[in-house]
Amino acid sequence: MMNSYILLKEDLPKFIKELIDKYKVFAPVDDNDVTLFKEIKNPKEMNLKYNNSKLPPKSLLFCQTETLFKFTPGTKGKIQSPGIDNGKKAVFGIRPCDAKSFSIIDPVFKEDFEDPFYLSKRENLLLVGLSCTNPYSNCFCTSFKDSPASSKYVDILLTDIGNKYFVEVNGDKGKQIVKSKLFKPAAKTDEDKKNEVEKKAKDQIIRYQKTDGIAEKLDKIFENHFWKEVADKCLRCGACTYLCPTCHCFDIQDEATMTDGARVRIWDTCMIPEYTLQASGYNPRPERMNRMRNRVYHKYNYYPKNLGVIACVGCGRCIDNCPVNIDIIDVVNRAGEVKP
Amino acid sequence: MKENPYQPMLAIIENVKEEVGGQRAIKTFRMKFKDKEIQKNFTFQPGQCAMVSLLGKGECMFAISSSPTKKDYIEVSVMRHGKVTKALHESEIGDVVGVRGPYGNNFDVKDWKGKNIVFIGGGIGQAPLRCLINYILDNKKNYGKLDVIYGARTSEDLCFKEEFEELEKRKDINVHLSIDVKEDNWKKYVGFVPDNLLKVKPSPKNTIAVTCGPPIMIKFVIQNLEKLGFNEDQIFTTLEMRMKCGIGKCGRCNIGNLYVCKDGPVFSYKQLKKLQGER
Amino acid sequence: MVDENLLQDAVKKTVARKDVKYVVGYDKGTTGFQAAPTFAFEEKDADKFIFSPICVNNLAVYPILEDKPPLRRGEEPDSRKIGIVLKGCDSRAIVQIIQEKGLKREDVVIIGIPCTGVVDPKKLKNRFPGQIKSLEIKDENDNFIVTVDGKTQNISKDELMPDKCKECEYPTPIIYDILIGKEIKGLKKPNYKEIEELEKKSLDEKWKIWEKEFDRCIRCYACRNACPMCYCKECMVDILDPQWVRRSVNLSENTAWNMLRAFHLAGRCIGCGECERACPMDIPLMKLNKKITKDIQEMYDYKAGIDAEAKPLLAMFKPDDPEEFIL
Amino acid sequence: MKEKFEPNIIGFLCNWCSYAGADLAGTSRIQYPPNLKVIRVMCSGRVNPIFVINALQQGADGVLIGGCHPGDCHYERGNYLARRRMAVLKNMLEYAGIDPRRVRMTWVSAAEGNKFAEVVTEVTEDIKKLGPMQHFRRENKW
Repeated sequence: MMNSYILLKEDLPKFIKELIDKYKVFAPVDDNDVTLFKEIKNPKEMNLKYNNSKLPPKSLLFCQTETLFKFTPGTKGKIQSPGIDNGKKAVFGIRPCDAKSFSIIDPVFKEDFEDPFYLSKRENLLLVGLSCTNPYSNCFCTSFKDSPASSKYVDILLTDIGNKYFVEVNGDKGKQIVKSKLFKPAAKTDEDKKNEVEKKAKDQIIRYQKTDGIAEKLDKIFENHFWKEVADKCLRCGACTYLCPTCHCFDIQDEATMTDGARVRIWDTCMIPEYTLQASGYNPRPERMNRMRNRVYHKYNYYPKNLGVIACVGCGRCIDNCPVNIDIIDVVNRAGEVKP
Repeated sequence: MKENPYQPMLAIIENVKEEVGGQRAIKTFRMKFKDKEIQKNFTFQPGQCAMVSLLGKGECMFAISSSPTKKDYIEVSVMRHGKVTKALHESEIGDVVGVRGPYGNNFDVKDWKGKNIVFIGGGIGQAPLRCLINYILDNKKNYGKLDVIYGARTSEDLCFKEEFEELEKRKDINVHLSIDVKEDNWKKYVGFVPDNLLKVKPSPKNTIAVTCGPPIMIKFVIQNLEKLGFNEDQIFTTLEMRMKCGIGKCGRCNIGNLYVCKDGPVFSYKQLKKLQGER
Repeated sequence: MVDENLLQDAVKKTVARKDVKYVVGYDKGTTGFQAAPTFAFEEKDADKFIFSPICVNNLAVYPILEDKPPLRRGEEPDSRKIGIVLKGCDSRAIVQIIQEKGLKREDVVIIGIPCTGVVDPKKLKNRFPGQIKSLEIKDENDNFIVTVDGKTQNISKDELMPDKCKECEYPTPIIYDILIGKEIKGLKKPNYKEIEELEKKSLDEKWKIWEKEFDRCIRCYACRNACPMCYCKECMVDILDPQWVRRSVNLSENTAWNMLRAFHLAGRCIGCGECERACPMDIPLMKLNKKITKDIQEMYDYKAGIDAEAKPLLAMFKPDDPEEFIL
Repeated sequence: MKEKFEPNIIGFLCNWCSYAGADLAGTSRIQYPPNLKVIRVMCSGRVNPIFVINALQQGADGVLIGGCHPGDCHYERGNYLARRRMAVLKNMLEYAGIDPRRVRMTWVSAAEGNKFAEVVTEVTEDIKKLGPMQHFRRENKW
């Protein structure tokens, strides 16, 4: 109970203003009824009536297009390293599942070769979470023993309990924020109200993905015809990978004019053939079945083997946006029951 | 600024040797880092790869084909295929390219001390083997009998022709070259590399077999090696996947849960058997 | 209403034919908001086939999308036909592909469905945002009967239908082998009101609108991959040497991509709306395509996907084509 | 004095007629503004809209496509097809908010040196009035 506070709803704009003075604040903004995390200059631009943003806040850390270094093209060979953006940033309104996705893709950018672009942004990003009070049609974060109101992966978490927010602090970054006088210590009744809101939200999630022992089950059915059946209807459109908070694949391309140029890192999708097509024309993953199977295995088999965690947070974006209704909950549940 | 793993170091092309002309042209590029300091402490093991960048065109991962014992340069042998390799083939001596690495694991030369070694190469697959052969020849006393089985489609397509002539003169290594299709002034073996392997019949006792080449050749070579009695710990190969970052982050070069650029490119056949995933 | 037993019998009959590989149709999907394409390789698979207002996908994309692995030496390509369940608007895609020699008429067996309007999944989801156990939608002349977790309610069609259904000229498929139910006359006319309003705006206003839309594009190319007419072996944006459109995501490349995609559908887009439905960023792509459809109707009196023998729009000309813009 | 804006116009001239017309304008010393940068194509039908949009991206303020008069095309139909393409492209550009006067098309035969000069002058004046093309030009500042 020691690190929980209360923030009155009408104090929220003041709190956001305080953040804006110290940080570059990103918050959910309505852009032709598509919610995206955008920089805001004043609290009025925010729109808090959203289930979750279309594009995950991962785009604040692992930008869709990022300059790796600049150069003068051709064979004279002049390279300038880029400035690393260590500006202080804060994201308001991040959902617990998206915050968890950061902790899942952190090791990819930290192991062996440290990726300065991602890591500098990660250290300088303050996560102000907002609990989900009414989960969306395809949310299933409870399948991973998480809760729509868990403060495990954010610096501070706000939960809407009527006319005020119940604030939980997690880690010392959060402690700095809560020093401001807008926050008053929370009472016991506030905490019960929060648990009640949390329970209500949890009960609304009825979709469930059976993931216990999924890695071992998948080991046995790699060659199974099941994957052909699942992938037959896939349009290889790639929307699922572009919207997934735990997808970290990227492409590296050179862009140049006659006088200057840069090597740029861009999001990539494993669902298109060009992803693994070799210059000789050989493609180890020629068919949609190979690619679909690789996407599911990467998240539910290879990631657990390499980094010990399932690379899915149950945000449901891939289910919402798949034009042919390939439902990852259904695919994984059915994969679990396939007889090898 | 934290060290940027994607940024290459500048290197000058010192020498361009044309190995094979024609449609499937292959050239060997000798490169020296502009900065002496970097060149001095650029140490690598045989079998490791380096990312070579043509600024404005892109970058590709190549096996370093010169031996680590040659300290003051590195060489890569490149077949002309796509945008970057075409630009590389058009570059001349004195041009500046970017090099970063070394990446990937390496042939386990320490573990193979005291063993006989059979090198089975096909086409451009000979590049990583050349690095390994030269390294082992420079430490010949630690190793036993050496056999080189190398083939290509035509005699014109054979790489490192001059070096093979030297090797044929040496006593401590036997070389078995082959070409796929009969040619009049070709006295040596005619046929595919896996069949040449059966003809040479190396004994599996205390021997390591290393094979690199097109996937179809590796498949049949491994089958024939097993016929000759080699077990799965004695067979090593390198695998080829499309690579972009070279440091295990961009996610595309995975076979099963292993990344070829980080956990490979050298794999033992034992590993390959356990690995699911498309090669 | 479409009789599903008739549909399932037709699918069974088609799959049983020796010269048919499989039949692709709709099954009820996992979320209830939208049907999922499904494949029947044998007769027993036909039981999952449904047709209800949630069957919004255009299945004409599958015959060409099918993976064709390289054949072993001496293996004959499997030239059996593919059965498809097609609504009126979807069938125009097959007609247009046949007109462009992308497919031959005898490659496909078409099970035609006279359609009385489908539901736009995005509108349905906004209407019922929470998690639901079950959802049933029936079609009853001009409104939908929606049963969500037991509670049924009537919703007028105009609220849930995608825009293309509000101006549907061809409810009955133009070509078909088997028709499920009776033909329905296409009485509605296309309305370009929205397009005309936009055309009247000033250049700067127009650019302000499109700049915002194109800026949101994340270049996932779902619009291209979901479109039945986009079946080029190598798309112009995948060409690396020379690289026309860079892969980085900014306003310049996004504008180039969206404009060139719309251009390459000139005289080919049949208005099935799959691009707009697949777009994760909800960019109004049909507003772009419909502008071109309107232009080519006015300038060349040409409509895509109606006549399989006609010559494609940009592959032919008339001496008296409009040329007032030429100096 | 405001530094005068000199537009940058790319001209795709068909090798048989417009390019020859431009050549004639040059040999008969006809004065016309130098803003046109010519790319010779074998036929106006060869001009792919991707060239036009790519040119506008890379810094062109205007694009001029020159072809043979209808009926004179060395390949019979190239100019007719180009006419349809450019009509559809221009309408789409206008719909997106880009002034259609930035993409122009003209029939110039090999004998019409004067017409070529007039067309280039007119196009250059128009685009000077329109100002630089900033809508979707590549920034190239990584």
